[in-house]
Amino acid sequence: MTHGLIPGKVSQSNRHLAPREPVPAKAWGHVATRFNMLFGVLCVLLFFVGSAYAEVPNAVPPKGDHDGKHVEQPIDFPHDIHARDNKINCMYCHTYARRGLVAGIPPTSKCMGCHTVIATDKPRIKKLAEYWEKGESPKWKKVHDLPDFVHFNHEKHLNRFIFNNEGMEVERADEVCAFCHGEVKEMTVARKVKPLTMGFCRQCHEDNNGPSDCWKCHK
Amino acid sequence: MHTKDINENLPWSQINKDVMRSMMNPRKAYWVAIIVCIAMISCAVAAEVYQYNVGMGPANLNWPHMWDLYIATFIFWIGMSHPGTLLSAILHIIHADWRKPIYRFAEAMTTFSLMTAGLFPVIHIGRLWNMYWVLPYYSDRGIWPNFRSPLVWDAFAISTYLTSSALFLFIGMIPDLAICRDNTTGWRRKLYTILSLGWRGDDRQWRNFRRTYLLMACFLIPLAVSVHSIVSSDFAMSVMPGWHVTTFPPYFVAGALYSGCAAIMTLFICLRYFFRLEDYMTIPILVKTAKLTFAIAMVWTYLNLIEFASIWYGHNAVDKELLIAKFTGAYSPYFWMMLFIGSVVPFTLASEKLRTHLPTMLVVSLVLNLGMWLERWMIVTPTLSQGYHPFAFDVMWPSMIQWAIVFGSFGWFGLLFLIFVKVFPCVSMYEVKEMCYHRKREAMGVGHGSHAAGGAAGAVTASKTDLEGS
Amino acid sequence: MSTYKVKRRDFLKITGLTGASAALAACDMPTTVTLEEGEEEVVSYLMPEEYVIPGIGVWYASTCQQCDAGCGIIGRVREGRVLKLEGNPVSPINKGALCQIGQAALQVHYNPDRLKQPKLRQEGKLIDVTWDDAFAALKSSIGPDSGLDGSRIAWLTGTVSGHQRVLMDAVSEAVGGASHYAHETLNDTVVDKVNADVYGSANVQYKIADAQSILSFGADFLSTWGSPVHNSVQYGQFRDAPRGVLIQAEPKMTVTGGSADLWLPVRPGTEGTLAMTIAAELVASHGADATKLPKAMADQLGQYSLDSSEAQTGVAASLVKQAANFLATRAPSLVIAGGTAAAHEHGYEAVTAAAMLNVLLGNVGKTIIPVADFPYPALAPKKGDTAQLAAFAKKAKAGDISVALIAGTNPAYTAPDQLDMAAALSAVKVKVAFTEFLDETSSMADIVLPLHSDMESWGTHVASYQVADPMISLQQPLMEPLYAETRSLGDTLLDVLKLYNAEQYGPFADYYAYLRNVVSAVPAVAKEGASDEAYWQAGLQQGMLKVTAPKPFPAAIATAANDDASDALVKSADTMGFVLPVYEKNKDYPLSLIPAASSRLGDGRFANLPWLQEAPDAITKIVWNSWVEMHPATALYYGFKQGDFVEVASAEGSVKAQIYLHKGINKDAVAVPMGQGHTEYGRYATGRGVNPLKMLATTSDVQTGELALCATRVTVVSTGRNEELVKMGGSESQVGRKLVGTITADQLRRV
Amino acid sequence: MSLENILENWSKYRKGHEEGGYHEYEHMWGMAIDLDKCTGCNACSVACYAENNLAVVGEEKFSKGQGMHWLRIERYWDEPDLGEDKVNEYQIHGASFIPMNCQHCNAATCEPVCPVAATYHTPDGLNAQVYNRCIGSRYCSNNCPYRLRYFNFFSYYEDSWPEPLQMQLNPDISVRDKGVMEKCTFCVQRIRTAKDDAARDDRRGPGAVKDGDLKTACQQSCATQAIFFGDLLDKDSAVSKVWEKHEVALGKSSQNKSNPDKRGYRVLEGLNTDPCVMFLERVREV
Repeated sequence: MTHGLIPGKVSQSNRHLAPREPVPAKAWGHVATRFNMLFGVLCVLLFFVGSAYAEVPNAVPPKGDHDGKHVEQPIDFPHDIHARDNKINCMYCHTYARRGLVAGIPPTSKCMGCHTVIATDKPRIKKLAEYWEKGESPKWKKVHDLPDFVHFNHEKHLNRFIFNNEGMEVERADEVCAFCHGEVKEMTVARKVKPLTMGFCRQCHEDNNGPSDCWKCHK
Repeated sequence: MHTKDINENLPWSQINKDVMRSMMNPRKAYWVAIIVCIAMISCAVAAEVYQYNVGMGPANLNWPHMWDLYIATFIFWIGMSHPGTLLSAILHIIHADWRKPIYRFAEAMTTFSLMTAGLFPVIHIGRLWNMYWVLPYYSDRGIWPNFRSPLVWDAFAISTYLTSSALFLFIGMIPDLAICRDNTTGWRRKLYTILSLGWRGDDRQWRNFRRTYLLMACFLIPLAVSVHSIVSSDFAMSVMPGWHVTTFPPYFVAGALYSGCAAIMTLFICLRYFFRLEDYMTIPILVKTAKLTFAIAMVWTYLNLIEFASIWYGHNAVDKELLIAKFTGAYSPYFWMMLFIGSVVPFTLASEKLRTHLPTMLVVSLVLNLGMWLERWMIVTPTLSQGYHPFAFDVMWPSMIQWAIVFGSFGWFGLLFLIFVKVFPCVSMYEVKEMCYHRKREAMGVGHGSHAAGGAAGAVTASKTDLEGS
Repeated sequence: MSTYKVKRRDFLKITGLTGASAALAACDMPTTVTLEEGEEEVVSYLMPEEYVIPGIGVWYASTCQQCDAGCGIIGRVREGRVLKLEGNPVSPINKGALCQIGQAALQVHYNPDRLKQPKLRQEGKLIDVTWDDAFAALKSSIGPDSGLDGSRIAWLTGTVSGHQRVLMDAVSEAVGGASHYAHETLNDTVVDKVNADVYGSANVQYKIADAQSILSFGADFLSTWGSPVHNSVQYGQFRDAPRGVLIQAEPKMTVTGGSADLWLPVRPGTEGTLAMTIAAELVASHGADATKLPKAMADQLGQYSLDSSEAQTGVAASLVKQAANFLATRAPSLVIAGGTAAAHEHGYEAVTAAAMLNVLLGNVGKTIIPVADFPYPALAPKKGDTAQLAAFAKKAKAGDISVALIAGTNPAYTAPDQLDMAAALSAVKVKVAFTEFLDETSSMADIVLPLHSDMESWGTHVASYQVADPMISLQQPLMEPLYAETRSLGDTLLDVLKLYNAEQYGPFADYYAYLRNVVSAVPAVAKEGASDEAYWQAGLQQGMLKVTAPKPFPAAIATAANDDASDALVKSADTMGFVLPVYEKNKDYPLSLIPAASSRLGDGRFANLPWLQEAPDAITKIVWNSWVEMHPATALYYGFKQGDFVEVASAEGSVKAQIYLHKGINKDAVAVPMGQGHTEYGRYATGRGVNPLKMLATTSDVQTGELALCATRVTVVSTGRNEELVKMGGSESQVGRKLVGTITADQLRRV
Repeated sequence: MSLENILENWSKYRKGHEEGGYHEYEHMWGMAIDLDKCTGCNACSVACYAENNLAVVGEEKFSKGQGMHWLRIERYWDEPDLGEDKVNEYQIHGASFIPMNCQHCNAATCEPVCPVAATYHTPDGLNAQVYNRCIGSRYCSNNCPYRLRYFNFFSYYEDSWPEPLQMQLNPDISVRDKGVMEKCTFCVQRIRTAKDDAARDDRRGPGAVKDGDLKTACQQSCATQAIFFGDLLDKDSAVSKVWEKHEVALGKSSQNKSNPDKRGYRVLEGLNTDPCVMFLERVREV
């Protein structure tokens, strides 16, 4: 049997775990109407517990967690050094994200843009340089994968949550990316920490009044 | 030959003995039958496994023939399930007590044919590993089945009908199970002890038992009728010529009872012969069943004529062309065969000579079943082969894959039934006793009293003493 | 659809590396679905252009190479793969449309049976070798030190134009006078000659859109004749109000016939008679001026009456009357002839007779415009035909050819057995095949050089049918080559030339460089003051280079033909002592065979494209196979039923196929479509159906010597087998349900 | 996400039809095909194969009627409307061609019968088929009077695109697996791309996509311009002009024409399926 179009194969989200971000009050009534009361209760608790850091305006982050495995990459790219320590915006490298369907892996030329001068002595950079000499780009492995019948559009989501979002600064893009990709800036090689199941998506679309037309994502 | 439904002087111990005997020590023939059934099933399984791996293509399904034998046979088995209810529930309520010796296996038939029917939707679905999406369950995807779709109604109707008829069968068996419990040893005793739910046969139990039984019966009748009406709406709800017919619900129900009664006659004769139950499944009862079948056959014929007439005098040219195609087109031989079997053959049931001749009845009942199966096929396929759009006219013949699975379904039914008759009493002992009791009182000129509880109580106590005696 | 106008073409070169892997990763196969992290690779570019965004298609302009109509195409490129071809909106030829064959060019490129490796014949077998070895072999056979007399070398190609032709000629010259034979089964040799004789120019523009009534003799101008897409575009306008009326006279219904208002089932070979009858009718009943005609013909008109023609042509007199009436009353009219009308022993006369109708109706210069030859003769198409193939065969058999360079043609398949190509080719010592596939011909070759597909190579082309001001169509690669061991024809020709003339051709690294350089050769007037670079970029964006011609361009001849074409006409009419054949019955072979040009498979070169194999034939709706078309009455006479397997036998050979019955064919004709019956052409074509060309008699047109395709008589014998045809759809009738609504034109006019 | 909202949506769509359309439609994509211009050349069909990853099934499966052709050109020999009771000896008026693709009915008969709601009506008036939701009961196809739905009887992809043919597959469209129903989508991927482009220059919501922003694959390839495609809600779009000119309106089961030169009609519209594809009658001089 082939797994072609079988959502059943999608690993189910364990969405009863406590979400990281607090749920703002306005979301409460919205959520309670939903069937899943357990989840509702959790939200209320969390709301009272509250939490430390500010949240993305006009957005209810998706809920759910996933324990992704470590993926061997040709080069162990340190997201933490770039995004956390050096405060480089996600979209500086993943520049296609705001222009098209896929975020895309930055072209090797982009890496070399900096790394012809910066940290050229580091082993990983050396490795990168080798690729560059050979005129190849590293064969990166996909970490966040969706079934082929799902057509996710980065551009639209970034517009909704960042560029067309009142009171949201582009500097904080990473918080929006974290909705689906987790706190990548805390990782070296990216790990999949969100379920990215249909339930995960629909939940968020409900909370943020996203489209509910099947043919938006499935074609 | 005796004219009475049953010899009321039959000693109750005899009844127990006979019925018990039918359950014990299977003979060689039984094991052969079992093996045959298993062989049939394995054909189907092989075919299904292949179909599962390759797709629906090998079944010769095509554009526009998206449905074929699977659905036809599905309806056939659903139909088979009806007379059980008819006998046990309807006849029960109208106090037709000749049903008593034969309703038990009829009910069993109901349950098992439903279990067989239930397989076909699964088999015919293109991606059966997703079959469960038809059921309304909460998923985090937040999508639900389409409650407007007759197929979803089917899912509900059939599952309800299956559970309730199984329940009905079981409840009706409790007193007999108690008798079995008291007369067996080893695993059987253990089994019956559990199943008979501590039946002691005291008055309170009897009273509750009666009520429950009656309640179930009343509940089951509308259910049975609605089930096949809903199945018929798979077609009646569509727009296709030959399917979009208002008379379909009654037509389907009639057809269902028809095929079912025929099946009952078949099993009746087999059981009577193999288990030597001549004293219980008597010729007069067979005759009554035959008369019933004949009546239903006429209703069915009538409904057919109505359909033809309403199409012929209606203004829908497309429907008319389809009807003509049915009579003259590629499938016409089978259509004529169905009409002949369905409307002409039953007249053999009208002749006293023939309907008392068991071999003939066996053949006739089998033929009637074939006819009813053809009917279902002739409902499904011709419409698909000639719908609204001429470019999609086509003639298609089912492949071996389909035949194998249809064939195997009979094996599956047979297997379940064979197991049943050896594990459970296929004749209701306590009801037969009741029957004898009443007949005797009638013979003695004692009118019906409040017979139910008293009679039953008597029956049980009597049976108890008998058992002690033996 | 986001269409990015592209400035430069380097990006493919850079990202091409990831192209293949990208393709494999990005292709949406259900089996590639995986949610395990790290199962799939992601596309990552090395150094992409600004406008390249993963997931968004970029459109590049090029030129369709499936036939010589030269339609402009744009191809959608994503992640280094070309995904979809569409018509180029700015192309004056196809105005953004594209036919099914053009669409299927993708499957030529991605075809699983494409040659990946050069082959050399060793001990009678073709062995895979590297390109260098193969080229070395080529060098040793035609190189400077091969010591071969150049005249013993011959090109055998299809229709070639543009700089491929220039380089071929250069090679011929370099090796010392090699001869060049071009072969196309479906050609217009006869029509061109008639046009030259009657209108004074072989190049004629048919202004279909401007006509109010069109009479076409056998020319399936909507799908297989002339420039089909261009004609179809015009046909669309032709049907706009005021609605033109189309009359089609042909023995077997073609796509064009299917759309005709009036379809005349003319008996094969009597098209000329029909034309003359209509001329006579025009003169008799509609006061047309017979003196416009050359005397030789005018005198003959008397012989043609409606009744005599009915007996001859099998077309009911009433229909002929109606046709003449339409032509007379719906001016301007247009008469086209070609295809099956020209494919007879007296095809030339038939086409001339049709042309005379244009003269009689005064269409010349209005709807039919003779234009000058292409201003740059070196680039002009060298049109192929079967006469040249015959010449080649003759010379080869005489042993006068020791090296044959074969490109873009497949004579071993298309040539009638009578020509005995097998013998001819085996008489050639070294056969070099420049090809993308191993077909009947290239599998006989000694050196097989695998070419880039049209999606991978550069090129320039000149359409065989001039639709507007002359232009050079540009063909540019839409993606990186799939295979390392293939080369483009242009590059190979350059390499050969470098062997002979290093200082002239040495400077050009590759064919691209050569073409880029050519631009500067285009006279400044054509560039309208633009710089070379700008001119080139514009060319790339539009897929064509405008080359304004010496003025006045078309006008010159048109007027001439208009005023007094007489001298030209008289010449033509008299030189041939105008005779039209009489249809005589043949006892042993009662039926005429029509090897029908297929709108899907052409002359067979597209039979290896699955899309086209599965695309139903327009008229019969049959797929994947060959069939025999026959009129029900004929079938009744011989006792055949739909689906019968019959043997169609001529004196020269026979084929077996299933019968399809319809009333769209003359009763004295049977039609067998071309295209199937390949013995060697990849998995989709090999061993499928039959090839009617093999059984043709080598009768040829008297005037031009071109093979007469429809001149073969056959008999049909049952084989006793009957099966259901593999066709799309059930009922052939609408059984009274309104699916295709039809109204009469007078209803339309009554407002 | 809840049961209510789904039921409510359905009721809207249903109610919508009687009221002449779901009242919150953003677009109502529709088509008009001029049969007088259609030459039956089949370019549109092949274009559809190329654009929508249609499987080539091969002769044997095709002969069984298991082929996939979302857009099929039908050819009929008779012309009932021409009042030709007399049988002609020859096919003197040519053949009758009609391209049939999914009619995207507003009261689609296929939608209510799908047990899992895999086929439904989108807010832009499309009759959607969600492959990954389909369980293959094939009821929709049985209930489609036009028979325009095609079923994956096999895992066609296994042998339809031998290496490297699969490189041509369009990544915007899923390749369908066995057991799934499929049909013409009006090139929804192009519609979505056009929407995205519209959003880029701040056109959103109803009427965001303007006429001419997109062409379907079939329309694009049609040389005679026989196919019009566009938004029926946009009164200025070419397609709605054609509908208007020929007096065909949505939400009716029969059109009453002011006079016969209004050539518009919809196939089998008497069944009240309310198709979004309109045809212009073929004209013949007789």
